[in-house]
Amino acid sequence: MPVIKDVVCTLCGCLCDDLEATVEDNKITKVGKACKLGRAKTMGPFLHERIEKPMIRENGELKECSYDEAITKAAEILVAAKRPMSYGWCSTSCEAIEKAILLAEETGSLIDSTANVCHGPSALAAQEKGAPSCSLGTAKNYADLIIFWGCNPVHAHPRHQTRYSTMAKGAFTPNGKKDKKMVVVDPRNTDTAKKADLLLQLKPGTDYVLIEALRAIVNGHEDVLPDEIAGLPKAKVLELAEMCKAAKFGIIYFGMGITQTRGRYKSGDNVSSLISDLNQITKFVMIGMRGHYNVTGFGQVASWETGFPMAIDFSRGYPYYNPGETGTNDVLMRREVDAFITGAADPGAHFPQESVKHLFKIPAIQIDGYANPTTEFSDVVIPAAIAGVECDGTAYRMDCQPIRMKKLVETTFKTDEEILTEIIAKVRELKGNGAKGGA
Amino acid sequence: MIETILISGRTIDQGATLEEKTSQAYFDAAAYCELNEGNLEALGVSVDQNVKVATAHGTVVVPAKIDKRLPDDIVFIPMGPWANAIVDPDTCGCGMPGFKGIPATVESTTDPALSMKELMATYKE
Amino acid sequence: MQTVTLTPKRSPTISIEAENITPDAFAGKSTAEIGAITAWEGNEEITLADIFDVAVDGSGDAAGTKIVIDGDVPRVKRIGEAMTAGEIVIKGNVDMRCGARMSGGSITVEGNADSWVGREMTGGEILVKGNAAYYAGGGYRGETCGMRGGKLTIEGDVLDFLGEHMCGGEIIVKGNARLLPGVLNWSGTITIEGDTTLPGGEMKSGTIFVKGKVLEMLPSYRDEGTEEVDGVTYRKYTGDLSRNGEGVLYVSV
Amino acid sequence: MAEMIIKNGVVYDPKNGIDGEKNEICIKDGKIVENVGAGAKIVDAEGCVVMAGGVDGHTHCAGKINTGRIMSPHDMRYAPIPGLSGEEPRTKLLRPQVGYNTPNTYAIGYRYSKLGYTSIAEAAITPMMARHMHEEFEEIPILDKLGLVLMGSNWQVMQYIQDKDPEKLKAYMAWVLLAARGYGVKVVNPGGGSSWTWGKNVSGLDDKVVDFDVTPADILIGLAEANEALNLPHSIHVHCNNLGMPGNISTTLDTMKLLEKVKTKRDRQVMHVTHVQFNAYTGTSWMDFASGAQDVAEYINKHDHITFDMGQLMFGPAMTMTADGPTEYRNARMFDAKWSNYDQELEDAGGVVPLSYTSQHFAHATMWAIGLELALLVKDPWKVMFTTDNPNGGAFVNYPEGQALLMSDKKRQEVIAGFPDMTMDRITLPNIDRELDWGEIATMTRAMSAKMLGLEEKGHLGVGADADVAIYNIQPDKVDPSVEHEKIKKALSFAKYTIKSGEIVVRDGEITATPKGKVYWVNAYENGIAQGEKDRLMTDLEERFAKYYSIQLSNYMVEDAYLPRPVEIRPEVI
Repeated sequence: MPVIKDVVCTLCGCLCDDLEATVEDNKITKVGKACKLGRAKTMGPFLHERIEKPMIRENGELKECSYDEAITKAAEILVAAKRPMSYGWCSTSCEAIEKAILLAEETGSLIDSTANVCHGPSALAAQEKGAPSCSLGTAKNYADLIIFWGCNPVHAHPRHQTRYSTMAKGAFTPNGKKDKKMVVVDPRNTDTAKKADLLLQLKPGTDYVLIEALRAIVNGHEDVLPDEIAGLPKAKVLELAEMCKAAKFGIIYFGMGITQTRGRYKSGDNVSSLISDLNQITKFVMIGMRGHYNVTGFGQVASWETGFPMAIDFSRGYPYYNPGETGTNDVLMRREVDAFITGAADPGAHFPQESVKHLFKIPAIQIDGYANPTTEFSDVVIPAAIAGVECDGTAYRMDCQPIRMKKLVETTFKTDEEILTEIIAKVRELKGNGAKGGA
Repeated sequence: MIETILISGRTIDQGATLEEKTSQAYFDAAAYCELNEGNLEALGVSVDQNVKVATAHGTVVVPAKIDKRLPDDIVFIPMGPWANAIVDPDTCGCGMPGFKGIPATVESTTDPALSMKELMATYKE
Repeated sequence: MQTVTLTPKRSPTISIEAENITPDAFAGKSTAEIGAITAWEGNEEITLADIFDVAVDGSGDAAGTKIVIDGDVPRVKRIGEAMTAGEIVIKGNVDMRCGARMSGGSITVEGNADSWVGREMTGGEILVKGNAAYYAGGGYRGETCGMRGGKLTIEGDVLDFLGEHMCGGEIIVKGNARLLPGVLNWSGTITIEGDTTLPGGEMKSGTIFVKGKVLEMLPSYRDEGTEEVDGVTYRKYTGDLSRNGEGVLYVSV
Repeated sequence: MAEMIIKNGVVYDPKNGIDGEKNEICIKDGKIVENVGAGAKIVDAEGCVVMAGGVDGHTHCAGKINTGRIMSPHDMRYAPIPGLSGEEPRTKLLRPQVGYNTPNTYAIGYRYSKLGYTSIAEAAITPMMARHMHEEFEEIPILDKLGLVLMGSNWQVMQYIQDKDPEKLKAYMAWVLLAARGYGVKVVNPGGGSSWTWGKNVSGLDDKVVDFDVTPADILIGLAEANEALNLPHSIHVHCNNLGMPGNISTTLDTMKLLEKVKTKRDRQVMHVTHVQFNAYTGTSWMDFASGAQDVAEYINKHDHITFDMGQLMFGPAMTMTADGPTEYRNARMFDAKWSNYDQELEDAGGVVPLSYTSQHFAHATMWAIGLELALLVKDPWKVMFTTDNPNGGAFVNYPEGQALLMSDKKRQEVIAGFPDMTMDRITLPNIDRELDWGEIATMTRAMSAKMLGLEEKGHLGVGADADVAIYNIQPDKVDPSVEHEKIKKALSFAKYTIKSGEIVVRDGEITATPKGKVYWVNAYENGIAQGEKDRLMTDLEERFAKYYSIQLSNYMVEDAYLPRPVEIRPEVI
């Protein structure tokens, strides 16, 4: 039975590349080494209902059609729009992302990634302060203090601790967990916190305050701190600061507890400064726990193509960027968007109600392998191959490490890249290449 | 009724059912609200009975679950359509809506929880 | 003296970018010339005449030009951008980035201003009679400095990040300021007459006066006792010590 | 492919001994040929200077620059040089362009082409990140590209040097170039990258590297000797220890002296020392810091085993990016600036920090002078490459400014006149009146850089060379660069024509075509390493990957898909 080794898992930002997939009769029947998420993702195409055929909504009902018809309809919608928005592109290959950006450019669209509802604020933080980081292998080999701040890897990144962090054995941590201390900062006593040496259960939304206190301690101003900080006794904050100072190599893994809470990116931005301050004493770095396996890739591709990692507005022919003004939910909430295309993402499930209401009102195009809440409001639905299972391509791990995804089985579905390429060709045909948006 | 803070976030079951959002498995994984024992008792609600969670931005009905380790002032709903029915859409000038730390109330209800498709249908205006 | 009156003809849903609505661009121009000035509605280039009735009275240079927007323009962005002189009066609400990078002249918004009013302004004066949203007097992404000079007054309330990265100038808010006013400040003065939350986060230097209440105080400021400024007694704090800052935060007692 | 003939231009082709002659250049199938038929397309270069396409042998253009982009959205709108910076909307031909120090990939391709440059070398990529570099390469239009691979803090490199196992070192270096599809060996702050993972550094050539029983000197000699044993086209390319620190000149000179004993069979240097401006400081602190350019130049004038590039500083904002992690942290703390860091497992470190240089700061003014002093005091232009260490010392779109400075003492004096007094006793530039001529400029910007890299088909206009040509709208017999330096700068900023592989890509300073360029890489592994050595290496690699790397060995090598237009160079086995 053919077993494909070193398969790249395409679920979360860990991008584990050691899976073993058993392929029988062009189907994956077994996945070795994967976590529950990775197994569900890799075997998903053979277990769950797929969108089998392209569809166009007529009189409220989705009706099957050909790829050509759906692609033509999609192009017509985009060309007719004054304020089109392209969203998602994080559970797909960098090669597809490049095409999505080109399509946005040619249609004078906004384009944004799922970072809009995930780690977008982490990019804003990097713009404020930089991103003092390292590769996951460096963390595995060196880190003796691991802080999970506002993230819950037991649930969201199940193999993170064994492959890269708490339990991983590295060059200078040969005994794994025994050589490391682990801290969790979270308002909830999460499953990840069960094994922590220290849990700081702070008051929701006070991350910024706690970081301020830690920085004040590191910079020698412990005396000004009040007795209670972020709902925690001062002693507990001092304990964490002492652990940081005593570490030889510390790392803060941060999640949406930092990015989605009060102050948004100002917390991540201040974590970056805390890291810089701690490096006066010892070595410290940080890594954002990215959710979608290639959301990092979107940020990378978009940055080299447009200068900006997300929330890019091509309406005037050159990219403009300003989350808060050009992010997906910003413009949806203002009901500016008059056409929507999404791929490899599910805004129907993951956007707030106000945004989804607007998506029901405007023509929407979905490119995906599976039906989901987004299908409910989409007017054109185009089935796609699953990247990393049915087609190959590049993805970037949460630490910006590029890895090439494998094609494991044959498929008759078009890939995201092919679909986008065909929409671009159709858009050009419709416009006679008289591009909108300054061109 | 209790006054509380809502946090939404990932869970492993929610993550493992992303590819089958039309299924019962996804509903089971994403449509519930976790409270601690004391809060469940205060509401007179047992596990799997429905609660109505309301914020300034909407209400949603989901079954109750127990998480003994939750603090008194926090409830949790997995990220997904049910949580997002009531999260704070304001992007605070940064692009990011408020998915965590939203003031909410929870009360017992006999109303049914909506399926994914039923919930989405309520957004058609 | 030239007065240009722009009366909105419709209420667009898509924000119009109209950075050319400035005394500098209008000075000495006729009704037809001003009407022909371009703006952008999404990805379509339009003219000011598409959205406004334009009336011109008299003629003048930039300093001698007054623009009156006679109505609500909550979906017109960038009005008064980079203006150097003259006057703009908006008799209603205005969209984002009003008065961004302005260096001279004045803007009066009789209604509310959306986010980034006075972004990176270096001179001149902006008065918002209603509320302002996020980042009033703030900066652009990645830039070290936000507002560098001039005066921004908001008679109502403001949302988060007032005067972010401020490097100079003066901001007065007569109502409340929500979260983190004066965050990452380098210089300049902010006065908040109402209440606020976590003022002066990571302030390097600069001055913030809070005449109302501080609803939540950062843990990293040093209490320096009371001090009287202009006849008002304040509790004086210095910081932000998280970054060894030397800013001063006065909170009314 | 159509034939082309460039007529009436004044040709500067230093490699072929042509110094301002009216020659015709014939092109066929992307190459320079002896002659072409009567139907050849005529490019009239009347009143113009004709040179080979520029070759930038040290620029940060793919990989780490993306971190710089993510840190600086404000850079995208920055437009101090109209036509070569800032926001430009898409056209039917061109993708949108943004940026100044960290422009998007399209802007990099278009703007280098406008300057008449046709080939660029990415100066620093870790093997593990090479896939990223190649992804960006593919999106940089027009130009030919190559990447230099970081090896100076690599665990296996240091282990094999420590073990005194030069054969395994050779095998590993050749394998790394294969794995990364890289072109040459880059050494940054040897040993310092590995030390920096613990927050430490090395202080000089004889300091022990943390965790290894080797010194920076051992690393340099080990890599240089293996580099020559592999007969690689390029020498080792070295960023010395102690960059940016007053008094670092002694380390720099010692590094040069150390390499005297390394021999090469090739007609080139045994070490290229990069951005020497940052490494030529005397003094003991910033108080008594001064230019050490004279001492460096004196040494280089007497020795032939070294080439170097300037690392010229340009006033205004810059974005520094280097594998020298400790230097970047120091910069960030000194200037309260943003700081990005990256420690790459087993391979190297790195950082990105935005800085701004001003002529009103004596240290910056001195640094500006040092770069020029170095280029002017070293007599042989074949030892000097023009660079700004883009964008560390300044954005590449400032090259014409720098080149005009080299050609005009008057222009230099105009700048120096505005310097603070504290600068004047630290520099010698005011007393240097040398002005480079067109031939010398052509050498430093293309002929020398191609030779230094070992790119035989680049940097000249002889038969067999790639048909990469730059034609500048300036009449050398009518314009005195010394006086009319503004004309020089303008002409060099917007080529009259740039021809890439025989195709006109720039005309009158505007892009006219956007072909895709090639990527050069060196395969010294397949034929160059004996099977026994390959087996020995593979045993090590399997163990390293199993224990210490975070990706699988099989997923490490850059796949063919990332080099759609590769040029594979196999060095002769010696």
